[in-house]
Amino acid sequence: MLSGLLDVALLDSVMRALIPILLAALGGMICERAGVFQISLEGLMLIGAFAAVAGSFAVGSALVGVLTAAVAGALVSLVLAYGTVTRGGDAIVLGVAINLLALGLTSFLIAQLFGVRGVFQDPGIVGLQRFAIPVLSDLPIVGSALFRLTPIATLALLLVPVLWVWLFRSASGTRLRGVGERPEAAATLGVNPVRTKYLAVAASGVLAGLAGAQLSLGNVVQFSENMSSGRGWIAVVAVLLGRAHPVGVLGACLLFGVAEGIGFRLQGQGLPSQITDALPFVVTLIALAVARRRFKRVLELTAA
Amino acid sequence: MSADPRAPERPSGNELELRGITKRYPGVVANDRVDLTVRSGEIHAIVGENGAGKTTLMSILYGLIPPDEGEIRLGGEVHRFASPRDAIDAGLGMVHQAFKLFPSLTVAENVVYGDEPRRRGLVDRAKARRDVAAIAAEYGLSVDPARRVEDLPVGVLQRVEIIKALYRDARILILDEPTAVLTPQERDALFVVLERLRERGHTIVFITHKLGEVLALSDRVTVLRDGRAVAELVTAQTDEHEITHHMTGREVALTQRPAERTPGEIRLEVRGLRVEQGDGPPLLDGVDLEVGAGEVLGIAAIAGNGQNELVESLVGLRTPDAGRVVVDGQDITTDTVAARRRAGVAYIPEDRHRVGTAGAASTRDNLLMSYQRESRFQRRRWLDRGAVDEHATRLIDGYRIRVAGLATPVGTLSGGNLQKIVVAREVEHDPGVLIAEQPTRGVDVGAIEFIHERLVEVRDAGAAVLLISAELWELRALSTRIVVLFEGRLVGTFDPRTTDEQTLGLAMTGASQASGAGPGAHR
Amino acid sequence: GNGDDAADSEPDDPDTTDVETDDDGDDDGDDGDDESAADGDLSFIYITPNPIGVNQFLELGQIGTEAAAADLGGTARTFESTDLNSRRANIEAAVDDAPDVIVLTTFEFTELAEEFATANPDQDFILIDACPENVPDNLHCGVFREYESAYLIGVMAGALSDAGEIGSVVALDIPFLRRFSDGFRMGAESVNDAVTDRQVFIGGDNPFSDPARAKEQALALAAQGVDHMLAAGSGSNGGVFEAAEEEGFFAYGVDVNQCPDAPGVVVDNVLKRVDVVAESLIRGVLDGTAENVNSFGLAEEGVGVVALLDDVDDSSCVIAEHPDVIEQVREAHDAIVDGSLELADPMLAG
Amino acid sequence: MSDTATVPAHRRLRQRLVHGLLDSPGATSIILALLVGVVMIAVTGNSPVEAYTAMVQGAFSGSGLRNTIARSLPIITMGVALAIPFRAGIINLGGEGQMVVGGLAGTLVAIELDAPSFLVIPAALVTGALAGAVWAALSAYGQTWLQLPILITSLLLNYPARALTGYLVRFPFADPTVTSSSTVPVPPSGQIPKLPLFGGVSAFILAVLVIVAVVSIVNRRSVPGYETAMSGANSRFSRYGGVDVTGQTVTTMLFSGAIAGMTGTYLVTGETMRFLDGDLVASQFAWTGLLVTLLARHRPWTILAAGVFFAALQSGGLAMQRTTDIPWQLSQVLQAVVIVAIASGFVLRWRRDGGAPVDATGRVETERPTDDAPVGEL
Ligand SMILES: Nc1ncnc2c1ncn2[C@@H]1O[C@H](COP(=O)(O)OP(=O)(O)OP(=O)(O)O)[C@@H](O)[C@H]1O
Ligand SMILES: Nc1ncnc2c1ncn2[C@@H]1O[C@H](COP(=O)(O)OP(=O)(O)OP(=O)(O)O)[C@@H](O)[C@H]1O
Ligand SMILES: [Mg+2]
Ligand SMILES: [Mg+2]
Repeated sequence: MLSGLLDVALLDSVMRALIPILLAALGGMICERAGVFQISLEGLMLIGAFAAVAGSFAVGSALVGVLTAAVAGALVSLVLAYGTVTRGGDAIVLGVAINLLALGLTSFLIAQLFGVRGVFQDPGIVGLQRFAIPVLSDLPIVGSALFRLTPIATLALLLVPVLWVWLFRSASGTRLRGVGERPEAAATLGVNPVRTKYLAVAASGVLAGLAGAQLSLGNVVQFSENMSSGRGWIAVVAVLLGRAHPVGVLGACLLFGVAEGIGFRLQGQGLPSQITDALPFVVTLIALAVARRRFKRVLELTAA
Repeated sequence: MSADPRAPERPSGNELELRGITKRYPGVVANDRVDLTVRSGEIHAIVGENGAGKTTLMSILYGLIPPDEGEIRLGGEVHRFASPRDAIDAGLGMVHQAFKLFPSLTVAENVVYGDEPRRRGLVDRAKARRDVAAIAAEYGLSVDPARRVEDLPVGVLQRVEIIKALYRDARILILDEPTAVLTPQERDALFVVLERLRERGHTIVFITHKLGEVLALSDRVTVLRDGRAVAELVTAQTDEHEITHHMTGREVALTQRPAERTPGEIRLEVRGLRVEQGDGPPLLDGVDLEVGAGEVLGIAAIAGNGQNELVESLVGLRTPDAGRVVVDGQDITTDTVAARRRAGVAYIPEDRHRVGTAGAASTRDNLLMSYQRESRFQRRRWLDRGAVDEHATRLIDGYRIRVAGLATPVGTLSGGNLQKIVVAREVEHDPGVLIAEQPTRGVDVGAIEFIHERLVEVRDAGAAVLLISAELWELRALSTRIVVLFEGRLVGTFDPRTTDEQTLGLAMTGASQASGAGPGAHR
Repeated sequence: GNGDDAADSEPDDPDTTDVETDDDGDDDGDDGDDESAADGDLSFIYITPNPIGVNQFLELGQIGTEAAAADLGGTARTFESTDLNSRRANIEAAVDDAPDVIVLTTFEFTELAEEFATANPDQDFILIDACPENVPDNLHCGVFREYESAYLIGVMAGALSDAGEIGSVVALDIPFLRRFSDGFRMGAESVNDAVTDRQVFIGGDNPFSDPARAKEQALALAAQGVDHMLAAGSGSNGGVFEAAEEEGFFAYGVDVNQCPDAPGVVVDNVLKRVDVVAESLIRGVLDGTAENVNSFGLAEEGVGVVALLDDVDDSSCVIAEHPDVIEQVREAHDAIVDGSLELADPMLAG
Repeated sequence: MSDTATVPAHRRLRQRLVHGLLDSPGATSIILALLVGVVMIAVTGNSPVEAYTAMVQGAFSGSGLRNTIARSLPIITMGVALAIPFRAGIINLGGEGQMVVGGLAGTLVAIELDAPSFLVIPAALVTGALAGAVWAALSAYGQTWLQLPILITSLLLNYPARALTGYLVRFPFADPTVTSSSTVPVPPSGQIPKLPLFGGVSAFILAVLVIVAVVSIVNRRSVPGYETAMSGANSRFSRYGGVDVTGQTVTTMLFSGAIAGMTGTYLVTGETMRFLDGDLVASQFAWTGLLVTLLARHRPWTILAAGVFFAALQSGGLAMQRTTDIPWQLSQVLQAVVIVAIASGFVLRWRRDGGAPVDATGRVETERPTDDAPVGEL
């Protein structure tokens, strides 16, 4: 039984499940730290996935695809920034609206731009190459999973320590946290909360866009309608579960990735798919209950 | 910036001038052509009733809100502050009435926020700590730069605010009601610091409601009333009566009013109350209290010595780990808030913004809270709007609450008016036990007088009143007895008529266990 | 549905001819046009239960309806439903329009088809892929025996698998899709009784359009040794094919010929000729020859495999390189068609 | 300040509808959305005028009006369901899970209970409500017992809800004769009848109107209504005033789940007649309901108006696709634009009014208190 679960590909599979969620969740984390509840990761990821394929197909370069995804994610995220920061609108309403917008817009555009419906798959779409780090990638078990990755995946993993240091040790990171905690206090010290929040939201748009690019140019090389398939929501949960700390977020995403990877394999062992489908969510709920840390911040956030 | 903030030789004369400052809000003129002149190197007090426009004026000065009209001059030059950044650059520093600190950051991080020393692209935290420690040492502001702000008492927070301003080379320091939340010891320490700042050539503008402080500390005073500057006085040539008269247009007398009668039967009884905290020592440890009808029991304590836990245990916002609370012979230790209120407990909480009111809700709704389940506000189990409105109108009139209408959200009211809403609502319950926590914090003299009168009325109607206040004069003025809480234990009982503030203050620090009747004595 | 109904549709000459011509790969049905051009201005409305999106099956229905319109000289329109509410709205709108035939697809329309057909006796309806228990006279169902075709590709997998390990990546665990995955297993077992079969389901928020998740499932199966894999997940199939390309196993597609999507790794496909069936049913309804219940299997050429098409060599399918296996497949096909091999509907087996 | 309490009821209602629909956010956002739509329609090579005409006609004329109404019913009930805890400051993202669990439970009663319609239908709706409430209770007690935020648990519980119902209709309660995971059809005795209104609207519309009216009156006139508003404005204040905030959390969630569960039951017994795995989820009614309630700031009659509006956009979008060939996704985009515009526009209106709008009993819209932090606190 166990042998069926823990094959060599499991780690690879966990990594692939992990990367898009992690990237989006890190973006969500930056927003959360800046005091903007980011619930539109799902939509931004979808936009990113679409833009990546469109850019890559149009120019024939994966890099262009990735850049297009980042820019598109940032642009669409500005809707949230404008609505919440400038207009004082409700972040949840705007986030849900962006998700809807992304779904409608990508489905609309795939037909208008490529004349296909549902799936756009074409040899002209250049996918991301996985590049191997010499020596390290030859390590047994972890070699391929950790050191033979797409550039985006490598970036995602590097971002965890980088954001950790940035958030807690750099001036701009500390300012960002201050703005999230007490924007009026930041304002009295000459740090512009509006500008900071815009940057944070745009950063989440970039990261969620990259998450989408990883999905559509890395995990697979094609776009299919609604292909983010709830991963953005998982990222939202990961931000809350990981308490907006880079390491916590990584942990939450890993929990999810592992539960999903094992879930896939449990199906192979004959467990009904309905049960394995729910597994990552049930595991998360259990983790929440077991950890039972203070979720005061979150409770405050949800209290109107 | 056009003006160099650090001109080597400052001309003695007018450091700061505000001319014709006007700020209108819907329905009120918060500042009405206000002129203010502050001389270089002086301590300038600004006084006025709640809502007179003091905070508004200072916020304009600090670039937080734009004035509708008027101009700001520093050393003769006209400045236009689009943001606090401009004001900071021009040499201003402000300690806000509500502190502007980041709870999760350390003292050092709070101080350098926005102007961080850097090393290899990151914040140079060691240098930040050194800088903070240096300023602290220079001005006698003792703080630990590495502590997280959320763990610090208010007195220290205020020092952090002052260090923040000094770190930015503030030449003019504005303090908005800096003493409202301080214990007498903390206040005295603050005054030492302010004197020292003046000695070193800083100019200080400070707002207060406590005229004693004005007389003790300031060089000159500006009085605001209804948004207008009505007087500019030289402290040495004036007195409390004159200032009060300018503020209110009438005479106000804050007199002692301890009960004449001996207390009646016991209405509130507390036995062996104990509240644990995680690993640390208990927050409350075997507290026994008895308060009789017609008695005001004062509780003196430095913030964080268990008075919050005591009050929360009494009113039902916390379940004690051991002990009993009895009201009129009825054990209410585990009762809900609602049940305690039915048993006759009323409560004026210290935090009127976060606990005592809902800012976004209407005046009507705020005044209804805790009455809503009473039958007189219901008709066939629905809320009786007529009765609700009648109740609100009666309280607004009876307590002279200045509010535009029943539907006005209370979040826009001034501190004094907001406090009146809380007091009105609680006193109107005709309580058997009234717990009044810092009932006059941050309110003007007129309102203080008014609130004191209400408390005395409640007492004389036969209620047991528990008064928690950082103002020792207030405790002495109203209490029948005063008990001192230190580190969760009662360490002494005092007779206010025979005890001076010095003795009380000492007992609060845990120093004097011997004075008074000693621990555990209640009558 | 069963074989009897299928036999009934056989005399329907024009249709079967058409099916054959298409199968033969003749480019245009221009000649057919003139033969059957009837009333001139015909109109058809095709209604899907869900957004067509990634669903090639639903798209084929549209193609078939449009082809019928083109052939018979009329117009075809498609009403795409988005959710449960819009299905009724679309049928109502269609009935208001009173076209010559309303074509509905899939199980979601079972109850609605019965309700509206009964309420509108003068309106002709076609329901593809499902059938209510009581079929009104003006409702004509077309159901498929996909498992017959799945059985044939199973034969290929059984014959070609070196590891003796086959599997299916299926969008969802629903009885309908068991016709594919279980048919595939039955076929493989018929040539190699030691073969092991694993079936996994894509699931998640978006099972028919989540290629990344499908790819994960496929890689997980591959890691367990599966070297021949059926991809029954519509828009998700691309993920399985990518996995096959990366890991070097073989895959099988569904609905249409998906070999060109991933040349060299897709062996063959469960061809489900919804377009052909839709078109032939429309013709049958118009000339009054259609039965109420019609079942399409290998015999009726409603389902098939690329291996047995004449142009298999141009199909990009791997099976073209294995004429011996094609022979095996042909034998199985013939046995099924002539009734000597009886396959049970896996869906009914649970 | 005008005292709204003296205004007659019908005028208050009209004011509220006017506020909800015609005030600046509504008007400006619709115009904005229409402009975005013009661009998109032009991209498809169609005429915007024709497309919009088709949309309006499709939404309101002939059978379109009935479709719009039918579509609005679940949006409105889901909106009201989520509005109940939202008023107390609790965001329930688990409407979907509560709807499917309730929907299946209710459907099973409608199928299995062998009794006359007048018994079966109420029994099914009540069972659906109970099951939805039980599902919501998981989140509610998760918060009150374990301090797990309802926002997270309710969202996460949607997935086990799908899995559970999916499993049940795939195996124990499956109709073995059909190709999908589905129950057998609901027999006529369990089907909610249609009324001869607008050409056949489900009788469930009566339940919807009753729910909206009752919730509205309870909100404005009852003690619990007052108490939830206060908790929404400041839950510490509420607790201090003697409100049982914990009990309120559970109660509002139970009602929320109950209405969601009832909606699920209606969607099967009044619309599809079978519980088909994934069908209720795909409808997205829970999410549309959430948007509507957030936009309407949890006011029931405004939810009703907004629900009809969104239903019209959706059914109009489908109609437009039928007559032109513009993809229905256009209406998805239009909805999103309307929402963004309204959500961003709120502050504009509030600033102009100089404060949050207050309704008849002085209830204030849930709005975060100003940053006027208390004296001496951080
Ligand atoms: N929330 C954020 N998300 C992403 N990047 C940010 C964020 N905030 C700041 N940055 C980046 O960090 C950089 C440094 O920010 P910071 O505000 O410290 O700029 P600065 O001009 O160097 O400050 P100073 O003038 O005080 O030295 C910015 O240029 C910006 O690109
Ligand atoms: N943002 C605002 N919107 C509307 N009215 C305001 C606003 N800020 C202040 N006011 C009003 O302006 C007047 C002056 O307020 P301000 O806070 O300056 O008084 P203050 O003298 O500082 O009072 P206190 O002694 O209570 O601190 C008050 O009537 C207050 O209600
Ligand atoms: Mg003030
Ligand atoms: Mg004040």
